[in-house]
Amino acid sequence: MDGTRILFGGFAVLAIASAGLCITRRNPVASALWLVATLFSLAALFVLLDAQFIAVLQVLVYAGAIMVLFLFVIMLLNLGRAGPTDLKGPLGLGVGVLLAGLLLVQLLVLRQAGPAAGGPARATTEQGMIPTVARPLFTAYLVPFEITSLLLLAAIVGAVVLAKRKL
Amino acid sequence: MYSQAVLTALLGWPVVAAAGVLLVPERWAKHVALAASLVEFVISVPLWWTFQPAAGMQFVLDLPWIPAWGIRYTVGVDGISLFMVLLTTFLVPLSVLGSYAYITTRQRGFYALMLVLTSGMIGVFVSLDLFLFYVMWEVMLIPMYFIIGVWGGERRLYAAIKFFIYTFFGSLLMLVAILVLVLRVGQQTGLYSFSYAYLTAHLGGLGPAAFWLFGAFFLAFAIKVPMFPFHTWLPDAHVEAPTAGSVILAGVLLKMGTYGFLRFALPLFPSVALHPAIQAGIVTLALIGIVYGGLVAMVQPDFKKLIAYSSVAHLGFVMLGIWALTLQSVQGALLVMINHGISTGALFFLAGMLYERRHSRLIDAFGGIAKVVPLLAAALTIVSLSSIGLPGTNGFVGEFLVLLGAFPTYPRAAIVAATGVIVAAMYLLPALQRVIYNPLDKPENEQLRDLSPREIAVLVPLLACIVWIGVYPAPILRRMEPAAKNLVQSVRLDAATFTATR
Amino acid sequence: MPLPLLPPLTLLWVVPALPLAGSVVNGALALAAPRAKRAVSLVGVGVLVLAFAAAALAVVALAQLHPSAPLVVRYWEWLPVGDLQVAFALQLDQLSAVMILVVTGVGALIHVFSVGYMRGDPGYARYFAYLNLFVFFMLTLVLGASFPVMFVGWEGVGLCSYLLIGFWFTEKINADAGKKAFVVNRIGDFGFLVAMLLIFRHTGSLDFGAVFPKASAAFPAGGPVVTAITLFLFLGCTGKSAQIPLYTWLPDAMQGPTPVSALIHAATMVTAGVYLVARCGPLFALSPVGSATVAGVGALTALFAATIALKQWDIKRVLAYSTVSQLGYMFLGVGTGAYAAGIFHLTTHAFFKALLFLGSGSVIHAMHRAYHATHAHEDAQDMRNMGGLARYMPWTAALMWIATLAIAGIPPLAGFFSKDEILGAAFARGAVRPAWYVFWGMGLAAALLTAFYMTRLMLYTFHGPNRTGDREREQLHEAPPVMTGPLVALGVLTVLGGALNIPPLFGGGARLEHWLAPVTDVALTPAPDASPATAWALVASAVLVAALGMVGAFQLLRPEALVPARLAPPARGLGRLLWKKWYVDELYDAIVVRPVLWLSREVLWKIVDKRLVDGLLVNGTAAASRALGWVGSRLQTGEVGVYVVLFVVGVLAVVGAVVR
Amino acid sequence: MLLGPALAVSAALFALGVLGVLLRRNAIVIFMCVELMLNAANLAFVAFAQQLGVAGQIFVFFVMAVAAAEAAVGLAIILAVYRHRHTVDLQHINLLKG
Repeated sequence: MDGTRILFGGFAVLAIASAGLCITRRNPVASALWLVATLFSLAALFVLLDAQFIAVLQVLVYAGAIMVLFLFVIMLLNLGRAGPTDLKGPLGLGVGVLLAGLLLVQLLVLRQAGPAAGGPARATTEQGMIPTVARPLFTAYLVPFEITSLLLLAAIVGAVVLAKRKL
Repeated sequence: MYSQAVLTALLGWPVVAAAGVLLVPERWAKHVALAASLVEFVISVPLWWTFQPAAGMQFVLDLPWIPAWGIRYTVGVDGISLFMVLLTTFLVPLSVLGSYAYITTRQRGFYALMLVLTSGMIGVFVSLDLFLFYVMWEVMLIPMYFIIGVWGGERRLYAAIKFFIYTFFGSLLMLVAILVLVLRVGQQTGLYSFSYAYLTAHLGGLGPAAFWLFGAFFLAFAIKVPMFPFHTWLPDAHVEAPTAGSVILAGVLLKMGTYGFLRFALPLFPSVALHPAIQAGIVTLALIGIVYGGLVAMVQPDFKKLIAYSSVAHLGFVMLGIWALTLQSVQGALLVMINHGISTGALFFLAGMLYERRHSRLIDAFGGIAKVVPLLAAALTIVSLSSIGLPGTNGFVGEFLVLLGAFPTYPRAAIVAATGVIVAAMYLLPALQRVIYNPLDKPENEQLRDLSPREIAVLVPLLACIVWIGVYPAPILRRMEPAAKNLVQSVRLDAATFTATR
Repeated sequence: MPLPLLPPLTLLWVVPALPLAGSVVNGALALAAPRAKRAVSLVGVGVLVLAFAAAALAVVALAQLHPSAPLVVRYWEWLPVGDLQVAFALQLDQLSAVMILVVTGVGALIHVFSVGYMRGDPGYARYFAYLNLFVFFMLTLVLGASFPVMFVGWEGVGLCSYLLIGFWFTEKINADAGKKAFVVNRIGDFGFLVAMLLIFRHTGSLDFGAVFPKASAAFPAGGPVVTAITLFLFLGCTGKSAQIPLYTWLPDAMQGPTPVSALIHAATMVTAGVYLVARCGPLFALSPVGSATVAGVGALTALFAATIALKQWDIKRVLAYSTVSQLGYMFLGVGTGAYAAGIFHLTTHAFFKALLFLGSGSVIHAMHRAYHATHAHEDAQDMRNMGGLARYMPWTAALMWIATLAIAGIPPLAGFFSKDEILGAAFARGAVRPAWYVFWGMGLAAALLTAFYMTRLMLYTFHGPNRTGDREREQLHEAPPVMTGPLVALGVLTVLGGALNIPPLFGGGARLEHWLAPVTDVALTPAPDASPATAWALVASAVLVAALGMVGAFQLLRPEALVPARLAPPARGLGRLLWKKWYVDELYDAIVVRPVLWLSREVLWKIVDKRLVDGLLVNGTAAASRALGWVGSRLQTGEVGVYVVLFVVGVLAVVGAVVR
Repeated sequence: MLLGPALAVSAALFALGVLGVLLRRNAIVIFMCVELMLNAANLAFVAFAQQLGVAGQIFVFFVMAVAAAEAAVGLAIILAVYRHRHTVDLQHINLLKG
């Protein structure tokens, strides 16, 4: 059991580190790549939490599609160069860190108050497999599933309309 | 059948007529409106004979309106509201006739609004269901806003908005109070009903909340009366309103505040109303109103503002009469409400006529016109004397009864109020002198034309009432006596029982 | 039980109704056909003569019955409200009988005089309408059977005096004088009103027939309530009958036409106060403090007004202050409980004061015509422009001399008897209450001054060199018969007036006193009549004082030293103080009028109304809500960053709340 | 059971995401930080899904869909703004000033 814990710890540190770097890099492309790294480590964490299908999805959809889109837009607007730091100066930094720290403390406190962590672990292995996720998706949550498709359609049309030079 | 339908007819007919006026070509609007308002008056006149004084609430019509919430369409008239209805139907035709020359633009709109205003006003006086009362209270507000706002003087928008928001603010609090009242009574008795009779029958259980509810009702009505601190909207509204607007505003709208106190505030919260602190407070405000209104009226350069402040003084008498709660004082209060409607209405008509001739409301713009326009000067003198309360005119009878009735309950207050008699002479006589006497030194005043037949037709009914009520008020007093006696006894009785239980 | 009413008494309403009808007709004529002078004078005077006849008939009928209780005739319910049942009812008893005779009699004579005096005036019809209306209200006042009906008359006469004083309203002074009269009267009426409230509160009724019998039961003698009532009633009297402190309006009232001054400000309206005190005898009897105040103020006013009259140059102002002074005597009389003496003086005063005023009217009329003829702009009423008029106006001069002798108190004329009775009563009362000795002293001093200033008036006006001016002199001649006729009639009345109530001292039957007995028998029983010796001494002192005053005037004054008004040097020292009426008007102006005006304009209107209530509360709340809106808009800086910060702060707050 | 540490990581990532949004002025980077916060939330979902049933994972699935839609539209907006204002620095884009 402690094997997974060690692995989990490693990937967790990796995720946090790359997230930290992602927000501090001046060059947007670097930030994007570090974000991708964070996504991959998260995917690993998903696997450790028996959510294999979600992990795969994460890699495919998030890292693959969305990040590519980001990079594509960055390239399109040729923002590749490391522009002047767009941090907001000492005051902004101070306020930001203060607020983020406060939020972190609150969430950690919230974690203690969460439901009893103990709970019996469900049958672990096949829990994240595709059928166990797919069955409720197409039965109980069929309606949201269809709505999501509509949402994506709207987003596509929206993006095209907004981005097109002249209609 | 007449007794069932008359009140609803009085309510419905003006609205129908208003629609009719809108369809008529502009030139005919005023004549149709006059005819419609005369029909309204003709409908209301039989009320005078068929009204049995001792029979309490009459001409009652009670239909379910929104049963789910216990709201019914109940209308009825008793000794108190009968004269308010008659005053309304009496003043509206006169004000329509009076604004023939005054209103030149968008006449259809003006006369339609006047008719809608009529039904709103009559609605307030006849409704015996708190919800219906509130609706009518708001219905009456909107046409008045437009009348001041569209056809008014220079600062009409400011005056109209101020009038609307001031009254609306008060009435919203009243709505809240009505709802809380209905809910509280509903909780205790199981039946949620807005009916006035039901609510007055199941009082007592309100406990300390009664103070706040009374406070809300008080604020809404005090703004309307207007009582001292809440009166500043009145001079602006009067100065900017067209003649007809001022006449209706002073003649009828101000009476809704005092009528509200008599019909709703006192009977619904007797123990609070007669609480020594509340009594002292209201009587003091009334006294301030009388003396303050008079003194400030004395120094007004604008004739209409002077009349507006004099209204504050007159209605201070009414409030003193109501809160003294003796038979003479309540009847006196009711009589002052009627007399104020007539004499101040006449004053505003005359102010309007002066304005039509010289396009100025300033008292100093005139002087010595008695030589040029003797008829107008004579009418202005008689109406001013009635407003001062000269014995033999209607003004005196009302105020005399109020003082006579208020003396046993508040001796000192009655004496201070009696000084109002002096202050009245001090503000109206100098103004009268500056307008009609004094040297005729301004060339424009030389060729003023005297009263036209139409203007005489407007003034004669009012002058007749001034003399008639002054000399022989017995028929009016007889008709309102049972209702007043019932009100006084029931409020004093309830107050005694509930103060005991609290 | 009121006695069965004989026909003439049920027609009591005819007496006031006639002048009312006359007023309405004349009013209509004024608006419709102001030029119809003949019809107007016919109606105006005719109505008054008929009213006098009706009054006489009623009095004769009353005399036959000689009831102890007044005869009350109720016409219609006026204020039927709960236990307050006031009916419009008239009552006739001995007191009101005397009054209606005086009002209609003297009134008729003055109406005849007015026909001549006002002949040239464009507002002729309007004048007679107002004059008739005045007589109607005066009769209502006198015949009223309850306090409110009397109050109708009370304020009605105030209204008519306002209209008549300001008759020539195109001059601002006249209109101001009218307004001042009405406002001051209104202050008095306030007192009357409050007294009515007190009476109703304690006796539950306002009818004389109900209040007076109940008075002794309802009010403990000398108690605070009855004293308050009497003092408030007296406040009303000071307003109407021009006593200190509310007398200032009467001298200014001289701006009105002279017949008006004669009728209203000498014979009838100003005596309403005396009538009120006489009518409310039972109340005043119960309150020694009240009566003492009435007598005291009366005596003080008598003396005070007499001093001012010494130095007045306007002939009508002298007579005005003389009226105020004589009214002081009447109040001294009724104050001491000698109601009969007070009413007797009222009657005789009506005769000779009306004569004096009408005489001065014909003098002024002549002076006006003279100045008018030569287009001179001189004050026709200033004695300094007159002098030696006896040569041109013998009748007026002779008749005015008769009136002057009467008012000075020279026997056998009317003034002597009435004034002497009042002084006698005051002196007798002195034995019981020493204060009355002081009042008697003041009365005597006032008598001396009266004789002096009246003789001064006669000397300056009718004797010595004529100062009117050469060309005007030819125009000066006697008034037309229509004016001198009433003068003669009043002269006769002044001479014979005394006969009404010759006291037993002179073997007279004191008929007026017996006539008024039923009304006044409840009054204060004055101390037993002094012994004949003191009575003669009193009479002698009164006559001596009168003679002294007249001789003194002859000796001290030199009419020949006078110069016309234009050239007259300004008065100085005490003379100026008296001429300036002890600066009382200026005092009132400074203490009352200006501060009230300042208070209401600057403080109440500008500060309280405009700034505090309107500015702070109303517009203030409006401004506050607008300010709130502005603060909100400042927050929307447009920078996304700021919004995010706010967003996160919000999240923190929510999570914080959840966590805690 | 890895629920405890997973939530800790999720909290850390979320805090970093917020910090990123607060500090950066470049619109796209802010966008990325928002994505980071979404992933932190997904992590929490998955952590709980282990114990409370697979609904959590389904929810993550929907979150991703929405995130994708949101990214697309967001970037389109940024593109449109860029074309107009030639900058993505949020400091200068304050047309909606109050």
